Amino acid sequence: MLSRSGRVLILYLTVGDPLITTNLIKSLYQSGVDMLEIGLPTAKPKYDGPVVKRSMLRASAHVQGIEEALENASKMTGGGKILFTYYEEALSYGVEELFSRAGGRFYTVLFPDLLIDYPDDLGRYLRLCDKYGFEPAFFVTTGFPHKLVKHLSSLEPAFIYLGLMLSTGVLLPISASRNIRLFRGLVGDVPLIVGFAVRSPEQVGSYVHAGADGVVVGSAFLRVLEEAADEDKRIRRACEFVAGLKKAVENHGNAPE
Amino acid sequence: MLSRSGRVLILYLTVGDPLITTNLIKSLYQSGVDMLEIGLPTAKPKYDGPVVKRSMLRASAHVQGIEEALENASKMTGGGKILFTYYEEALSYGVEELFSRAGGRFYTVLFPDLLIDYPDDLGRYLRLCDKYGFEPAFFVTTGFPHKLVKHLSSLEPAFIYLGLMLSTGVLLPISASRNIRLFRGLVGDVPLIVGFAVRSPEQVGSYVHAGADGVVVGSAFLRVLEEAADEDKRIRRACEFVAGLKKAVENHGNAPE
Amino acid sequence: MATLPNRWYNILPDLPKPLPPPRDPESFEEYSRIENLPKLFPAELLDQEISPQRYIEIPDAILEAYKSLGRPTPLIRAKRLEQLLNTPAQIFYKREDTNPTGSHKPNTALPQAYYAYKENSKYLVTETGAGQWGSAVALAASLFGLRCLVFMTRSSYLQKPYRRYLMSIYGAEVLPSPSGRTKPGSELLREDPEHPGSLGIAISEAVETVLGGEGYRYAVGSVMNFTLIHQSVIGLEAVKQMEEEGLTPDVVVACVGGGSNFAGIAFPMLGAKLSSGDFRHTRFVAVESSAAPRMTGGKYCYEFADTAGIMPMLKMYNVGRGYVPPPVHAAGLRYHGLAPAISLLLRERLVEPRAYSQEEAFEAARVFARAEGVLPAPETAHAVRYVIEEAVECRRRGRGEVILLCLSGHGLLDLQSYGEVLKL
Amino acid sequence: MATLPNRWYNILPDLPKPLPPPRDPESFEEYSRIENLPKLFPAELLDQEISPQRYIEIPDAILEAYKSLGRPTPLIRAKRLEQLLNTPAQIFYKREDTNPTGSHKPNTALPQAYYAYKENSKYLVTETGAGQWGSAVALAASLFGLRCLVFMTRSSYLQKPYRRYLMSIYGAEVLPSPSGRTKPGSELLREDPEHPGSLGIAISEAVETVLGGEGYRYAVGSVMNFTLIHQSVIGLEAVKQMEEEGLTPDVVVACVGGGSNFAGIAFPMLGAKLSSGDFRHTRFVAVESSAAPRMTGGKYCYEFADTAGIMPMLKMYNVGRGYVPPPVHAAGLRYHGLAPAISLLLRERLVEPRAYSQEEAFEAARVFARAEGVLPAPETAHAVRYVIEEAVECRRRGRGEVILLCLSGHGLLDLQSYGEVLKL
Ligand SMILES: Cc1ncc(COP(=O)(O)O)c(C=O)c1O
Ligand SMILES: Cc1ncc(COP(=O)(O)O)c(C=O)c1O
Repeated sequence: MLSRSGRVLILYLTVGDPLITTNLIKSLYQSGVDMLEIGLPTAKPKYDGPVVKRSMLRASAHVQGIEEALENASKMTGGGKILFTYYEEALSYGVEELFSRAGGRFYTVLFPDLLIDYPDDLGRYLRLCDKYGFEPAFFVTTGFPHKLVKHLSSLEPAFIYLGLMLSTGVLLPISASRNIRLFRGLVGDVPLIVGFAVRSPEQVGSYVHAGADGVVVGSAFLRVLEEAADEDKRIRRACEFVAGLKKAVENHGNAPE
Repeated sequence: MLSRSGRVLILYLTVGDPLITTNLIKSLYQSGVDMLEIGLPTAKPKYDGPVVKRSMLRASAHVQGIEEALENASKMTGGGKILFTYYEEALSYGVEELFSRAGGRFYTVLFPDLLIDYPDDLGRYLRLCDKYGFEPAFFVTTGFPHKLVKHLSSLEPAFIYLGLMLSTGVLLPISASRNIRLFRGLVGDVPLIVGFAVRSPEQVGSYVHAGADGVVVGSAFLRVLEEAADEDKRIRRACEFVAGLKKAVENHGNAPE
Repeated sequence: MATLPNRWYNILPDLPKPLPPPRDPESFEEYSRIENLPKLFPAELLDQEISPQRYIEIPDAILEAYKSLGRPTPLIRAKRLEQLLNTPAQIFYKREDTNPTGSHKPNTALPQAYYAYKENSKYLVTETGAGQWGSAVALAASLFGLRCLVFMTRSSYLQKPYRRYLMSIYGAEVLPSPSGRTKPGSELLREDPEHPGSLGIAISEAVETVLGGEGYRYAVGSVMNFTLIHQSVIGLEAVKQMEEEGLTPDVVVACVGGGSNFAGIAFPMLGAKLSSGDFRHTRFVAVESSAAPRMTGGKYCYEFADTAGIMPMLKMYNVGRGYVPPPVHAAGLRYHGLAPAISLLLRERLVEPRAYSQEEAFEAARVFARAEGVLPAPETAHAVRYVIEEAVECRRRGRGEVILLCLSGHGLLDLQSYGEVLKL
Repeated sequence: MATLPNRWYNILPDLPKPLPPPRDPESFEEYSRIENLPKLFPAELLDQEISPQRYIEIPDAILEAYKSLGRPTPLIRAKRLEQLLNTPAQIFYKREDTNPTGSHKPNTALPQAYYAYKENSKYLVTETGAGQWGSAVALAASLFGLRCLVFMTRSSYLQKPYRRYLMSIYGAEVLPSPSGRTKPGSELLREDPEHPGSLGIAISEAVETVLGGEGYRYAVGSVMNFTLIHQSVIGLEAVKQMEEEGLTPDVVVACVGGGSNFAGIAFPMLGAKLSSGDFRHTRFVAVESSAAPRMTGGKYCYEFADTAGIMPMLKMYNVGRGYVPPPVHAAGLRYHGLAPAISLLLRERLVEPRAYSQEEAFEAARVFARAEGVLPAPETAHAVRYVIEEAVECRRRGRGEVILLCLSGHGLLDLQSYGEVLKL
């Protein structure tokens, strides 16, 4: 579904966030979103910035527990879906339980803290992916050991997701493009998805230019939703926003550096 | 009278010192002393150690003024004579006056402080030597500028007298032989006389071996005189002492270093 | 001959496991410490903080500053110490005390000042306890034409005036903290005009000042990854210098406060050990003060980087940011945590921990000073203690180890402390 | 690259006139100070004192000690100072502060300790005022396994304890002078148990101790020719280092107490100027404290080398050994005379004199510290003052001189003084 040739645009959202409606989802896919990264609300948002935290707070008020959240998520149709949650959350729920409930409903399950806080559970993750029909995918940060990144790439995952910043939505003044170029070199042919604080077509353009096969946009998208007065405007603004990003994803060749 | 080939033994004494008698002088010359360096008593013994100072004190009590001292000195016969006095003393007496009175009575006049405290009077000294028939001779210390030593050597003096130590009679634990070798190299063919705290045949041997053309022995000789109970013993001991030194002067070839 | 490296080394790409990143508390607090980072630090530093680059080019201006302050620093064989201990071990020490403020701190203070200057910042702000870090910042600020503001705990301000004078001479404005300059400071001062202050309060005042005005940048002395990167000049030079000696260290030793001088000397070798065949048998020993036993008595978990809780949390060995260590003289070792990369390597048993008391350390410093001439800083003295014990162990076992010590600073401005502890 | 010279330079053979030798007073006193010399000093030092050798080999053990304490020392271009002064002059400084005691003094303390050790002496004895010299001797003694006894003026002993602590750490026994250890000391103490002491008394006590026992040697910090010889390592290194820069200094500047650091940096070049065509246009500027104006207000005549009158007389510019300078902080410049060789060169106008007040010097030190990072010792600050004035003069005249400064020491242990004078 993901490959080195086809650049993709992925949107992050929290399942249960009342700003996310079925109509919105449909419109998003239609405006060019290739995949949704669907986050489960959590009590411990390790790497989440203020905007995603707000979304999670909103969502928590509307969904009770993982079952309901997964149920809701499976109703989001129209394109690919990635399940996004902290491995710590999965542990407390039951990892295999989560896999079995999510099985068949998502392209993959991405645990941003898996390799950071539970590096020894990599094997278990791979086995469960196999068993429940997920393509494995890995979240890495710019600080990841190169050897490990290469090893992960050799496992032929669906993609490697590079978190460009320290937390979602918080743009730091760092050389993201240089980092993408460097990781591009490390992952070989594995699709490289980048995210955290991606907000503008300019960013998207240079990230794709630097070697990203896809970008994930979360906080900036959620903020568009927050700032719109009603659902109509939300859908319109969101689609405009998505269209701009999509164009940047595709026009990677002449993106400014 | 002095030359590079004939090694000489010179004794220092103070004119007027009651320990010095005509008999003694005669015996000294007979025992091998080549020359006497005859010091005038002074009130300011710049470079003199305790033994020479004592000798001067004894002498001061017996001779009044430079005239009498020179008179006495001229009575010391039997060999070569060097007049030794501070230039400062000469200045207060009258330098030309001194030269004119000493003229014809000494081989040369040696001022140890001339080049140190009155370096600008070198020309005057040379002129007066010329005028009153003295061979010029220079006192230098180990700390003298090499250029100056070479310049002095180029003036073809009777000899250059190297003061090995800081004051007469006080032996310092320094490499006198190495210093002599070095000065030997500087003075070229000018006879090199060394003195200050020379006391033993061993010293004399190594100094001559190192390149000295002659040695001056003062304090050690005076001490021999001081220590003898009466004139007979003084003469005997002094002659023995001199004989030992003389042998060392001549046997320079096999002197220990 | 030893030459100054033209790039720093960053160990992140070579770590055996991913480094847990700095983060906000796992809560729904509105206040984000991560969001504050770009307001506190120059962009280049944040870039370095999480950089995937193994080597980072050192800008020419910093190279020049390094050079003018005495880099490369000498690597000295401690022959007389070896003789004194009658040990078959060969002991080397890398002298980070030769620069004007007498410790390794300028290695990172200089780039921090430089990047602030490049961003047209006007002020460099920091806090300091005994003044070792403050004087390095004051120096660096002065060299790059920045104004400097140092919040110094009031107790040190009054009792240890010498480094304060030095900072003033460098042109820094040194304020006793709590000061009337900031809101938190003013409040505390109102309650108690003689408030002795604390490092936590001083940090709050510094950070508040930076966040509250234009053109301010905050300087941090250790713990952050970029400080470890800057300190790598120590180890990069040492690697070459040991090569020139034709030797590979069997043990590399440094004291750890936040961990920057340890990382500085150890990481270039540890990184090589992790990524190539070099330094395969080299051990790396980090020495802490038993007054702040993070490694030997702490937990490995996320904790705030600073006692004030204004900076992000870091996953590190720590004794809790509220821990108040006994008032030992090695102020630089009284930190509650240990830089994340070192903590990870400690967890992975690639770094060995040791802890010594002040008395053990100061006695060792005396022995070292007598043998080698250099009086180590109280902090450094802890590492010296290990070196001596190891060398004595070598004698006992007849083992000819090569020991490499990071002499992180001298103790010339700590003679008061030495006088007290050694009862001189 | 800079390398350590393997021989010292002795200027005597190159002087333009013979150097008046040390001597006893021109009187019939029985007591001979010349006779005492071999009881006070190791043979090798007396040999060097009046040596006709232009170069004197540095023994390996001393070379090693030099190396281990940081020789060759860095030569630094003071670029930021140049910028600050906006001067076309190029300013270089030779850092003699990088060794563990922070001044040039170990350059001679080490050989003095070494030769004493070679003679199987057991004790090295000296006196000290503020402690700069005492700590160099304590260090050197410690390195060569000698016991060390330092008589420290009681006022400094009490008011400036830090260098005393340092000496103690090095293992030296530091006695407040007047002490009960010697006859002259005991007598003074009986009269006044709080006697503040003086350098003269301390010297008497030190010399008395050396003359009164077996295995004692006296260490002297400056003035004697052998101290100038040992310090020549500074200039010999600097000559090579300037060569590497492709430059010849137009002005060489150093402060003068006894004159050893000035001679150290200047003589190798001055000697070359006198004996060859090199350094033909180089000027040599010696800077004194106006509190002890030997050069600018003294006489050129024989005077005792020491205030106690125990050592021989030297022909030198001096203000009389009884002169009590005002209590300025630059203790090292409060000497009543100036080394004979420098005095002679001053007389011959080959050395230019300058004098500055304490305030002028300290202000200059502040400027220097801000620009270059290194806080000069109060003594050094006097030379720094001249450098700054000269550089400003260069700007005024649009003249691009090359200025070379001997940074004889740092001021880290003089911060109390800086605090007072600069009102920090
Ligand atoms: C001399 C010295 N060594 C070591 C340290 C400890 O810091 P770090 O562990 O960052 O090197 C300090 C901190 O102040 C210090 O001043
Ligand atoms: C730092 C420093 N500079 C200079 C001097 C002056 O001594 P000298 O003229 O012998 O170099 C001293 C003497 O104590 C000193 O400590």
